[in-house]
Amino acid sequence: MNSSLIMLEISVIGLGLVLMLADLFVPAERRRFIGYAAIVALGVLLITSLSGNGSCGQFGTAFGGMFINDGLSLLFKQLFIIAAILVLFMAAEFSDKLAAGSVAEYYSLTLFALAGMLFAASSNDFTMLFVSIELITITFYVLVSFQRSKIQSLEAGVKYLILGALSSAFMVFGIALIWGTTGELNFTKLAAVAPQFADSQMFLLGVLLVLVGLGFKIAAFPFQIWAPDVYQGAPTPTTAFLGIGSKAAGFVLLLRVLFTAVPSVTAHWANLLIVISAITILYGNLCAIPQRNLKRLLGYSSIAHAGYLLLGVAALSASGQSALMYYLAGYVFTVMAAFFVITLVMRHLPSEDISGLAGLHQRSPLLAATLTIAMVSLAGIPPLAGFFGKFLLLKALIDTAHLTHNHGYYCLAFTALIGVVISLYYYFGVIREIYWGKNPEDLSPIEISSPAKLSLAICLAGIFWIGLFPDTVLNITNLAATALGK
Amino acid sequence: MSILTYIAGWPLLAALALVVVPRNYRVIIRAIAVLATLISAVLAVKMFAQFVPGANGFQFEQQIPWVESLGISYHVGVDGLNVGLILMGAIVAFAAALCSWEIQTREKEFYILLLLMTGGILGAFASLDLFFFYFLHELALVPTFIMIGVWGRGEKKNYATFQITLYLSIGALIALIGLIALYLQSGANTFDIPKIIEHAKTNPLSLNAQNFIFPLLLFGFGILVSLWPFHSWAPLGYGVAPSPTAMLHAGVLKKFGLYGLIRIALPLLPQATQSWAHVIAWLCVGNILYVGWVAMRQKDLNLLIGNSSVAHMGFIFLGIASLNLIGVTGAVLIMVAHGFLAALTFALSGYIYKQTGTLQISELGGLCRKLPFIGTALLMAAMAGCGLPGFANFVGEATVFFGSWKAFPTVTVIALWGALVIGGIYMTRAIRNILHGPLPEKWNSLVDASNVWRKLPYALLIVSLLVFGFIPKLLTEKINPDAQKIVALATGNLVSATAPGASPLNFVAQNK
Amino acid sequence: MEAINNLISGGVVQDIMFYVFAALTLLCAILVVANPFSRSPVTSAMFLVLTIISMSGLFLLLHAFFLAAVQILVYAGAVMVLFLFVIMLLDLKEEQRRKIKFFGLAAGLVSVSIVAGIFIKSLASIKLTAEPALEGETYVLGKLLFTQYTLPFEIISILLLVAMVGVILLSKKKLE
Amino acid sequence: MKYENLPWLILFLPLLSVAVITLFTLRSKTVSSLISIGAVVTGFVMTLLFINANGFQFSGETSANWLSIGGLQIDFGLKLDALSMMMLLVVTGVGGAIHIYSFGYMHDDESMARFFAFLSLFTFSMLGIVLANNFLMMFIFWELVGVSSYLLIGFWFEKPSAGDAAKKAFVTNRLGDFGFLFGILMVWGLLGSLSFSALQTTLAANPALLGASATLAGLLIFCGAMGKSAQFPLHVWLPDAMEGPTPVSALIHAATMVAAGVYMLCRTLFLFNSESLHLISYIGGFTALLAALMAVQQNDIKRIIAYSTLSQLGYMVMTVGLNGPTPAMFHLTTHAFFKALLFLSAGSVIVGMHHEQDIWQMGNLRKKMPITFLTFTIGTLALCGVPPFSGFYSKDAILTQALAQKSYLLFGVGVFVAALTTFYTFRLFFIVFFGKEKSKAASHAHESPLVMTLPLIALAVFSFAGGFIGITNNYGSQFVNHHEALSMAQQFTEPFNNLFPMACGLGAVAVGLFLAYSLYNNAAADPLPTKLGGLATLMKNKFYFDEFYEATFIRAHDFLAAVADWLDRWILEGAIIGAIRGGTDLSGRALRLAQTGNLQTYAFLFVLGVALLLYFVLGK
Amino acid sequence: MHVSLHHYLFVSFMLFSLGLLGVIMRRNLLVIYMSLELMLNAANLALVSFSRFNNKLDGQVLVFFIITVAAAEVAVGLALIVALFRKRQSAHVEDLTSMKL
Repeated sequence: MNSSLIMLEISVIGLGLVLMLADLFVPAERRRFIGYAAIVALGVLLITSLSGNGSCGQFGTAFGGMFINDGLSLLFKQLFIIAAILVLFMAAEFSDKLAAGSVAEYYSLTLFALAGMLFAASSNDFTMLFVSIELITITFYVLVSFQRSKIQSLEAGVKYLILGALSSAFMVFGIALIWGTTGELNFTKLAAVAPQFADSQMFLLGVLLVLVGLGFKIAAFPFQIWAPDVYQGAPTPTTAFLGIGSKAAGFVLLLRVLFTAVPSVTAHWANLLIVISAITILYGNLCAIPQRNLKRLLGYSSIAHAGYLLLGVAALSASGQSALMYYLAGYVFTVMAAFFVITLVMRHLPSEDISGLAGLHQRSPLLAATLTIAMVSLAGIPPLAGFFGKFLLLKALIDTAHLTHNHGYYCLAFTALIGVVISLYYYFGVIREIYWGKNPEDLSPIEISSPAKLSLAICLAGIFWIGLFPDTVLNITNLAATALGK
Repeated sequence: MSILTYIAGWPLLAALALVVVPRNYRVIIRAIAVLATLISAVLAVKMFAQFVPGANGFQFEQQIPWVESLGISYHVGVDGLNVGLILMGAIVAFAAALCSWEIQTREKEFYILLLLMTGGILGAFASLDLFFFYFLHELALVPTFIMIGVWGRGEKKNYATFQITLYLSIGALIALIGLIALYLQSGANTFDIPKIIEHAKTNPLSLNAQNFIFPLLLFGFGILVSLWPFHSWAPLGYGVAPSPTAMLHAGVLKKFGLYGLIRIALPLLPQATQSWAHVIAWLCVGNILYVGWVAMRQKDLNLLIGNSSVAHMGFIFLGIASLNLIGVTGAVLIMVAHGFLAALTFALSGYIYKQTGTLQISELGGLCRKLPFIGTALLMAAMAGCGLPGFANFVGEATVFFGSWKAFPTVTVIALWGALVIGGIYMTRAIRNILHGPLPEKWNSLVDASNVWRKLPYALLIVSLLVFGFIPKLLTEKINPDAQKIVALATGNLVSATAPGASPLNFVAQNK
Repeated sequence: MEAINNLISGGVVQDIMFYVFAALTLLCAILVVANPFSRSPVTSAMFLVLTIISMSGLFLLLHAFFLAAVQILVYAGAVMVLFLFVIMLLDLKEEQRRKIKFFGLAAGLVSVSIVAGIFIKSLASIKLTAEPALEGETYVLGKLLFTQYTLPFEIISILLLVAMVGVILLSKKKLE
Repeated sequence: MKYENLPWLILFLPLLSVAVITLFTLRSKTVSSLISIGAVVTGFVMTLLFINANGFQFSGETSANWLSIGGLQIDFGLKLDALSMMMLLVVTGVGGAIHIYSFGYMHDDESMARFFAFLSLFTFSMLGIVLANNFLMMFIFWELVGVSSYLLIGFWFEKPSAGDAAKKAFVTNRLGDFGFLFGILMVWGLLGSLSFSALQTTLAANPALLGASATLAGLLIFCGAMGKSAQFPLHVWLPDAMEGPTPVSALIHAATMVAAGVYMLCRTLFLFNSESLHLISYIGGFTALLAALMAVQQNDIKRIIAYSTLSQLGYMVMTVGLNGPTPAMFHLTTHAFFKALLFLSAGSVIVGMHHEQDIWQMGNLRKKMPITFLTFTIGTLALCGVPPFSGFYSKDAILTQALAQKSYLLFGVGVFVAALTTFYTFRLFFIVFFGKEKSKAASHAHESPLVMTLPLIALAVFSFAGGFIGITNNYGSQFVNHHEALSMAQQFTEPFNNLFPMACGLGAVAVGLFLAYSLYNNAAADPLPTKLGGLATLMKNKFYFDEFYEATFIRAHDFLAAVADWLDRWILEGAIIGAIRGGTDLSGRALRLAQTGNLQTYAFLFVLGVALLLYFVLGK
Repeated sequence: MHVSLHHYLFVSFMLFSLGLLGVIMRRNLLVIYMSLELMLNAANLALVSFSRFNNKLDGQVLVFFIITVAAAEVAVGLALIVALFRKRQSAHVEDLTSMKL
């Protein structure tokens, strides 16, 4: 048993515990620095993982095959850490809106959620899947309702709680059925026996129910219904983490389940995935059109993006999976940038109505430009991250269409295209509000702290880097995709 | 480094430089923009002059791998098909930068976007890689939307911005799907256009694939080029666009789709091209005749020239559809000529709008008296627009007519009617109502373009039109050999594809 | 212990006990969800306790003795007390009987019955393998938990920590 | 061929002058006009030099490749033979005179420099038509001539009528050009070449090459001539074109441009088969008659001359159609002299009358403007065909040709039109120069300056002597295989070789003159309307052609435009795009109704989703 | 008929469906929550019966985890509901509609 593989996770959990303790000793007015300390620590972890020295860089399995470190987990772990760093930055800016005195708890809960995600990335077993997902979800129940003074925050928490528990129930039941029919919980072992059960209704039912649970995480149709409300109500840093971390965790598990555990079943579900992906894209984009609340808008947009990401799943090919991960990498920076700007601009506003952006280009050109770039990247326009990601997804999709002669894929490609066009409408609506919104109420310049500037710079650099120099990331995602097939 | 990289790179570099220039240094901002485009234009002229007609392969090539796993590389180069387009693009960009004095709010952002657009366009035309070809086009397209949205004019600004954004994005995305499908179907596993073409010579795409991809490219690019009936964005968009944007878009960027059809669809999808040719030809009638009629009816100058520009696209499509050397050469000629022309007309209408605050034809009149220079230029533009010899457009249109005569005589006659009669009617009507007649009292205070800088863009464009109008050989001798190759690929493949296994393209081999 | 063991391993008795417990479980569950006599959450909670207890009976029948105990201790004991405590704390009124929307009711019933129907339909695909053989020995279970399942077990501990912190955070009286 | 480069110079000098004037000397009226005059006069001198060196009886080409795309080879080439030499002389000669005259006529106009730039542009284009050695070159200059005419007619653009007239001229010409280019494409498609000489050789070798399309191709080519030479039914623009300055009318709408159609027909005569020629001759004859009738009831001095031009052009076209290129070109040349003379004299009158053009405001001008009177008289006599003025000879040649071709109907038309011509010309003559002054302006009229009268005199000399100075000789064997040069005496008595046509012509003149004298000598108002009634109204209103076209061609296009615009605006933009937009928006609004905010609904939708998922995957 | 896996699973399924019904039919948050507990219990039952009939103990381990997680979930959930009730004085789902559309 090679427990050194989980050093990263242990460090993160340890960090979370330390932060919680530190809260006792650090005076209230300096608690912001707890966050910065955590960021630095995470940064160190990230750098070690990037340089290949971290535990996540050592490939192998541990705990009887439950825990696996491979290219896929490495990529996702790096994404999770980056997301967490940015969320911590954001939380530091947002701290005065959180229940005072509990900032440190916010940080450490974020780190526990991160730990859950890291475990999720390495899960190779349904037990791990269940436990890590529950760790993420339960942490998020708290994080979502963290702003107790705000009724929306609590309401969002309750909605997330009930629907999350519902989806957990389905998932647990699904796991029970899978295990019951096959007797295996380990993905790798399951893959070996799964073909025998390809006709077993109960086995398929189990897999479907697990997919329900994961579909809820990634907010795919028809389990997307919670997303707008929770996105809107949650504190902005939580929303960001929910939109990226939780979604990415859902995707990494989805990939593992579909392509490592039950590839033989997945192969028959092309049409199902096509339909789900198509409807998800359309639903998210269409509903976003009349939306005026920016966070809610991003909630709908995140549904749409779940749909785009599902294209990579639906493609049922390594290039599709690679494209999915590539897209996700770009999505991390883009969404973080968007939410960071929302945090900075709207933390003092009663609601996140788009009209609050009016005059932003005068108040802070940097924030205006960042949000614009984020929107443009989400819309999938070169040279930003979103474009190359969509390009890869479409390419993978058409490739599969070409190979399988399944015309559904072409329809899906066109649906995605329609979705992109619709999304332009509302993304540009946001940009329009920034640059020529009418009657800005407040024109005072927005002060941006240097850590905030740093994190904005990280986001922008990420967006451009992934858009302009795809080679590095693409190699990583290709590697990660090959890990899945093994 | 290839000169092409410099041509496209300078504006992009200048755009970056502008980011750090404080916004109140207006003169410097303007100077940087003008200078950058001027350098591009001068380099483009140099490149055009150094271009060796009929040389084998591409010239001024440069290739840098970008994403090796996908076979994407930064690959630029010119042959006869794009050398003129790049020259035209660079000159129009310079003129547009000069015309941008009419922008008086947020100049910095405007110039950044303008330079971005310029770099994107020039890069797209120079690009020999499918991905960059598309990528750089998109890069140029987005600033267009923003510029129209922010600096546009008139009540319908928002509507028009969204219309043009959504329309063109749909077009671009359809084309993208087509291009990706092409990449995959070609089996060459590279985005490099010359390599794909080379590969397709021995492994032609299957008929099914061709028939699937061609409509995607045709309608995707067609939307970008305002092919009837997907044209309604164009007049609307140009009607509200600030004139430098309209100049660059209508003049240069719009040609991308046509260039794409010629560069990519014709050589790679020969059978599909042949079976779709008559469809294209008849859609042209929509552009030429129908949109010509619509233009006759317009009461706003920009809408009129917008529609007329749409109508002109019909001739280019007709040239392409004729699928012979003359037609394709003519199409490329018009692409270059119309670039200058569209830029000129939109620059002029921009001037008039700046002076009068309106483009309603009924409110104007007799402007030739107060604006002799602008009036004369507009007159020349109108004349060039209705295909007057002496201007480059005539050469192109006449060539297209000769080319299409054998392929589509009926359509050619309709096109003739559109070019000579309908074009003549609406252009002279516009002249009559804008420049001729008595001058209304209220326009007594108008000022003509007085100094050299103000006159330069118009003069430059007119001179370009005249030079290529008088000496079309400058272009045709460059276009010819490469158009010949394209046409050979588009038509010569027929034998090999219907009889699989037969060696394709003896035609080209013989020609060498 | 021996006696009980003999009793429940005896075929017919075991079957009868199964039916009794199953009926009890389902009946109580129905009363949790749709009690025709009371809409009070307290009633639901009480019936839930009964459900859980009768379920632990089923666990016993399945030779999962440890779990049966845990079920009663944790669920019927801790969790349900928590529920009741909260109900009392909040002093909840009865859920008002509103006009039942027939469409909503029908749609809900239909979708649940589709789910249930497919569940039950899938029963057919279960192949009866060997006779039930597993003896739920607590020792083996514990060993498994601390060897193979250490990692999830440890993660669960973090989860509990999170839950604790969360509960404290959410129910701190003062918002400072 | 000697001085091979000279024709190039002749052609491009005016273009150079355009460039110089527009770029540099737009501010200076005098310099600009001198440059322009210099260009055309130098051109004239060079033409003389060239002819002197080469004589008339030669044929040569000089060309450079202009455009070469596969099967499309277009040269920029000059064709030099008797036909083009003669036209070159006319264009530079008559043109030169008119240029000089304009210097005086336009002297007070502040845009004189622009005027001369346009004039030079026109000269360049016209020379291009004359010298072109292939169809496309000719078409190019054809168009350029059209546009310079457009510019010159609309020279006084602030006058709405001038703007309208320019537009009308342009569009009408464009209609003709449509046919012309159509025809060119057809010929190119069938014969594979555009060069006149190549075409002629090909066709001579294999006359059947044009096949069934021969007639159609011929008629389409003729369409070009129909537009430029204002033949029925495209004749409507010419009278309106009189809105331009008078020298323009003289140069373009009398002497040169309108003759281009006839010239083109002569140049490409080899293409026409007998059917098309037949039709052409009838169109010519009909135009001659129609225009003459219209002229009878016009009151604007320039319009009368314009209709007369139309009528004479009809003669020429008719003659070409009767396979008589030589008489046609003969008449073209003499007509250039005397019609330019008439226009310029009329211009002199107009200047003298302070830009009054209504003949019923004039009267008794012979006293006030003696030189003008004299030149006008010469012009009138030449036009009417009074011997020995030039018109007599050329008209006689036409009538003879008609008779020789046994086309008695056209011969009759010719004679009748001759009578009409005399009638309306002398009507004008009597009203303007005789009788009483009918307005104050007429009593204060004055003679024009020397710079204007000198060209008048020069033209008058040629109008008088044009008939026997060897014009027909110069065409030599251009159109016939054998041609003997005639001495001047022979030329002088040429009409007497065929007495019947001459007698008919002279009789017609006599009748016309008599009628005009009896009706209009000393008349204060026009007696004709009362005598002719409805016919006079018809004539006065030009047989309602304008109205007819307005109601058909223009309306039809406007209607189609309205339909297209409507479709664009309401169907394409409104209905289809609107529906797509609205549909998208609406579906967005509808879909999000699911987001009620009610947790129960959410749970229900969630379960419904599960149910659907399970049903579709496993429920079968 | 001899009681077999099918019987247990049937009970489990019915229990699950009843829980589901409760979640979508009841309006009181606490009752909804109880219904969710029913669903989790249904899963437990299924796992235990599979464990018995498959002769594998992993199912029971899983049940152990599920019970723990459920307890944690209940704790957090109830705290949340209490917090909300303090704000809203209601535990009814219809009152939680400040965010919609």
